[in-house]
Amino acid sequence: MTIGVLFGDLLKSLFKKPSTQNYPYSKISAPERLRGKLVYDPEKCIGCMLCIKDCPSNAIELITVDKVNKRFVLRYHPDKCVFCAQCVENCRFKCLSMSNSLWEMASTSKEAFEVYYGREEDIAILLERAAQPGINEPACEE
Amino acid sequence: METNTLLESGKSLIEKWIDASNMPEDNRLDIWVSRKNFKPVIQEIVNNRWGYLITITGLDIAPVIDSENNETQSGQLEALYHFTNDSAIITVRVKVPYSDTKLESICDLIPSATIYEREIIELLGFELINTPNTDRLVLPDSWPEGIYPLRKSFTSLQVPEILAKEQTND
Amino acid sequence: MTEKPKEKFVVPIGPQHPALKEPGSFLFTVDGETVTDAAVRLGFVHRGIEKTCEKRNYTQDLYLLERICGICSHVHATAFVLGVEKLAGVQAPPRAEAIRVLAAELERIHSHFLWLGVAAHEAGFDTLFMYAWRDREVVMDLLEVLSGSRVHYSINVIGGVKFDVDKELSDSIMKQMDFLEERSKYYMKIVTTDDTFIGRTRGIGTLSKDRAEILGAVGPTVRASGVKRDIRVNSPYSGYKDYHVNMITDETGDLEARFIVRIKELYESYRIIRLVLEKIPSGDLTTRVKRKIPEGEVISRVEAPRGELFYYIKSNGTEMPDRVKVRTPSLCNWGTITDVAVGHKLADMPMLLAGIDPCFSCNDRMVQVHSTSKPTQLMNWDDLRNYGIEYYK
Amino acid sequence: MNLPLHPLILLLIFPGGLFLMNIGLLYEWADRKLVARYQNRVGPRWFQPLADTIKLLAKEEIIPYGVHKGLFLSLPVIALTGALTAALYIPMFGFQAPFSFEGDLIVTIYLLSMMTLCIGLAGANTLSRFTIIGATRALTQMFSYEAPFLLALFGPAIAAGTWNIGKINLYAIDNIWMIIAQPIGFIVALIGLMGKLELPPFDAPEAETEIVAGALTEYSGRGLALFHIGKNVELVVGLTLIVIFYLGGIANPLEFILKSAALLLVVTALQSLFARLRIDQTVGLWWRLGALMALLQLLAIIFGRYLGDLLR
Repeated sequence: MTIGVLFGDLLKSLFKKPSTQNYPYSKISAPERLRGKLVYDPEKCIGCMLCIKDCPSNAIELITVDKVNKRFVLRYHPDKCVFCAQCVENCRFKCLSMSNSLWEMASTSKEAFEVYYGREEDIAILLERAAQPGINEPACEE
Repeated sequence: METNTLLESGKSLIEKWIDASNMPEDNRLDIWVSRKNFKPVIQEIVNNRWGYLITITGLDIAPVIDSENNETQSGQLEALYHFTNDSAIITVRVKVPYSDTKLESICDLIPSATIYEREIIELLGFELINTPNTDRLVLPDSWPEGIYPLRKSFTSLQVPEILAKEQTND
Repeated sequence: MTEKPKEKFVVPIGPQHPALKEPGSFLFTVDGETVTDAAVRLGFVHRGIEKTCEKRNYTQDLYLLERICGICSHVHATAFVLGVEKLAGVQAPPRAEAIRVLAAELERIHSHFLWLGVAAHEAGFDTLFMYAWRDREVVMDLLEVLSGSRVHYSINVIGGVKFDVDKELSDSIMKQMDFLEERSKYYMKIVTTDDTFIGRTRGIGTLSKDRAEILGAVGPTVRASGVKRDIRVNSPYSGYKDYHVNMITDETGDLEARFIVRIKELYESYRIIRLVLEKIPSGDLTTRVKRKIPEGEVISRVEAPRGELFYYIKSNGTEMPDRVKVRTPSLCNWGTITDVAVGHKLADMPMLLAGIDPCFSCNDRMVQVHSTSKPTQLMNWDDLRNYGIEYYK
Repeated sequence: MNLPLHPLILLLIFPGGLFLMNIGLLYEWADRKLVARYQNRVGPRWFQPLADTIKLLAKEEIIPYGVHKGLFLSLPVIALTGALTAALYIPMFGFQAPFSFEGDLIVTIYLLSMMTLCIGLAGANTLSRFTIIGATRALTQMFSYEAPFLLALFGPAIAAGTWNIGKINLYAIDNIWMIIAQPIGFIVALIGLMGKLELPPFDAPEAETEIVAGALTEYSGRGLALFHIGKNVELVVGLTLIVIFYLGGIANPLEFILKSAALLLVVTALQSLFARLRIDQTVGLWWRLGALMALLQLLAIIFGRYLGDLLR
């Protein structure tokens, strides 16, 4: 009868440091390729929309501010994103990448899940527009 | 054994019932049979222990409607019984029209086929005669009768249907 | 004396039960401790994936299908990609094929370690469970370094792979394989010699070779019964044409045999990974594939950690498939449970369920009806908190 | 050592009652921590059992449909009382037992069984299938380990020639450790204690992968907390009993701590070393092996004593 085959390991474990990662208190560095939050570089973008076409979860929208001068704002929804990196693969101008440091994205507010990427003045224009709803809407007939 | 000899041996078993056949890939043989010959074909394959049933795929061939809203071809369902032996795959294909989707169950020959049969009954609306169990397998219990989600015509459930169903449940 | 017909005593395991971390319902009719009847009800996590596929393009489907299962995500993607490539008439570059094999084998190691842990937990052997999962972290970390994610590797794209293996990574994989091989040998010793564990596995749930063949079971479940069914050997696909795989079988067909087969498959995986890393050809990672896939039908089969995974893809010449049919290995192994359950003790049932390595998210792929009778409410944290306070006032 | 305290204080605060419960929580922590370390995990912090208990006590107690309400509420109390009362006859922490009389060993063992009986009744009381199976298993297990456990404790008692735990303690302090004289008895008693407390590998009555939490599935809030405290107290009492009987008795509190901690180390190692036994395997093990061994041991002791008397 053989019982307790595990005994050797058991004793070893007793004197070994636990292998549990003490996560929120001590962080280990993420590998280089880790697919975290999407990062967008507006300088390089030409607005080909290839990234949007293949996004499996409709997590990115490209809003054109000025097509001629190539000014775009990328609205990114991290809550919808599945982190597949297909958009990064599709982008021929390397203006999209996935961060390996921004990956702790839990939040108690909804605002954190709508990210605007682009030149600051473009975003300002966009948000201003959004802040004044119904300017052109005709009033309800009595 | 070579894939080709396997396919040949499989084909020779059911030679007399074949309506049409096709070899889309080196290791695949598609065989169309009529509805009345379908059961004997399966019987022959099972009796000779030619491989095992991988699964049953159900296809919906939507009705073709021309510009004047006339049906030039009525809607059909197709059931594909995939059998495999080593690397060879024989697919037995049967077509049935929307109006009469009856097909004989093969659960008496292959007991494990019941899961696949229930799936095509629920999702495509096949009617399998003598299938041992027709309880809901994948769809929710409150799913309305007569709506088959894998048919091309299905896009989403209409609100009244759900409401009606939920009221009867209450 | 006439005996009254006994009332049935049915023990439900699932849909919510600590033995199964995923929803599936099993009804075991018991007489004392002995099971007299078993029934299965699936479909609790049916998500409508097959239907959804018809409304998305091939690239989007790839990621959708990868999410059928969190454990064997790579094989799902591989099966789909191989099918689409066959339809499009392209062949991924050899280096890409080798990387697919590498990822598939790493995933198999991860899956088998996971299973070893779960099965040990079902047997009440929590120490083995913890050790197995600790060692599984090693291979998950390797996959994270390779692909950037621990679960959904997203290595495949249509026409190739995204990520390359460099020298440094190759060395670290080699090193970790040695470590894991040593650990696997140790676990092999435990499951084959520890008497308390053998008491729970030997002679339990024996599936005869004949019965296994008829039921159409697949994967390690059926290989433990001595049936030679392994797609990697029977019908080599992708890189497996270049890297030969040895078929692992066992004769007894009980739970112990399934442990042995799976651990021996781990040895085989280590060997294949070493071989791939030694002989990996150089070259491109992707070939170009047109967005519109030519009309046709294709069957693509790959060997998932749990057995044969079957994809049927029908294309209608557009950017979106006409029909995608998925048959996952767990589905055809259910039959074996209801077949062998009768006559065993209730205590053996979780082990028996774990024995086929069931994966519910694989089984139920396809609908959730949104209830419209009650308005959907969106609550933020404060609302929820206030709601809770109001409720318990 | 005798404590110059009022009997009521002895009963309610120290060494019985409150103090015992806290020591029980400490033991539970040590047990969980050690198992975690054996499994290469971190394990809970020292206040975790206390926090769990406070949480459970503060929570709403749900009384399921179809139970006998009085029984449902009183069973946890009876179980805890049984365990606490058992401690009164034992020289806990090296102090003299608050109460003692000739034959209190029998009473103690009886009181220790109250817990299992209560769990069995609690399981049978509710309508849930898991609790009923859990209750059946708990009672089946009780019938299998109780006899060997009893026989294993009788060994030292016969050697000491008394049924009084206090006197056995004194005898054990003076004489050679009985683990050397009666090794089989020690093993049977230790494993019997694990069976009694439903610790792995004898946790079939509450095997979570089969029957959720066994007989206690329907308990929540206060009832569950009381059962938990009861079990912890029983762990302390049981370990003390084995230390007294087999590890050379307890002369002072330090000895108590050292010896029971060492015993706990062994118990936790046994817990993490084995796969859970099926209930039929448990019963088979106890009756085929445990009872037989204990009986042989007992016969040997009786024969030895008789021989000793004869030679004298």
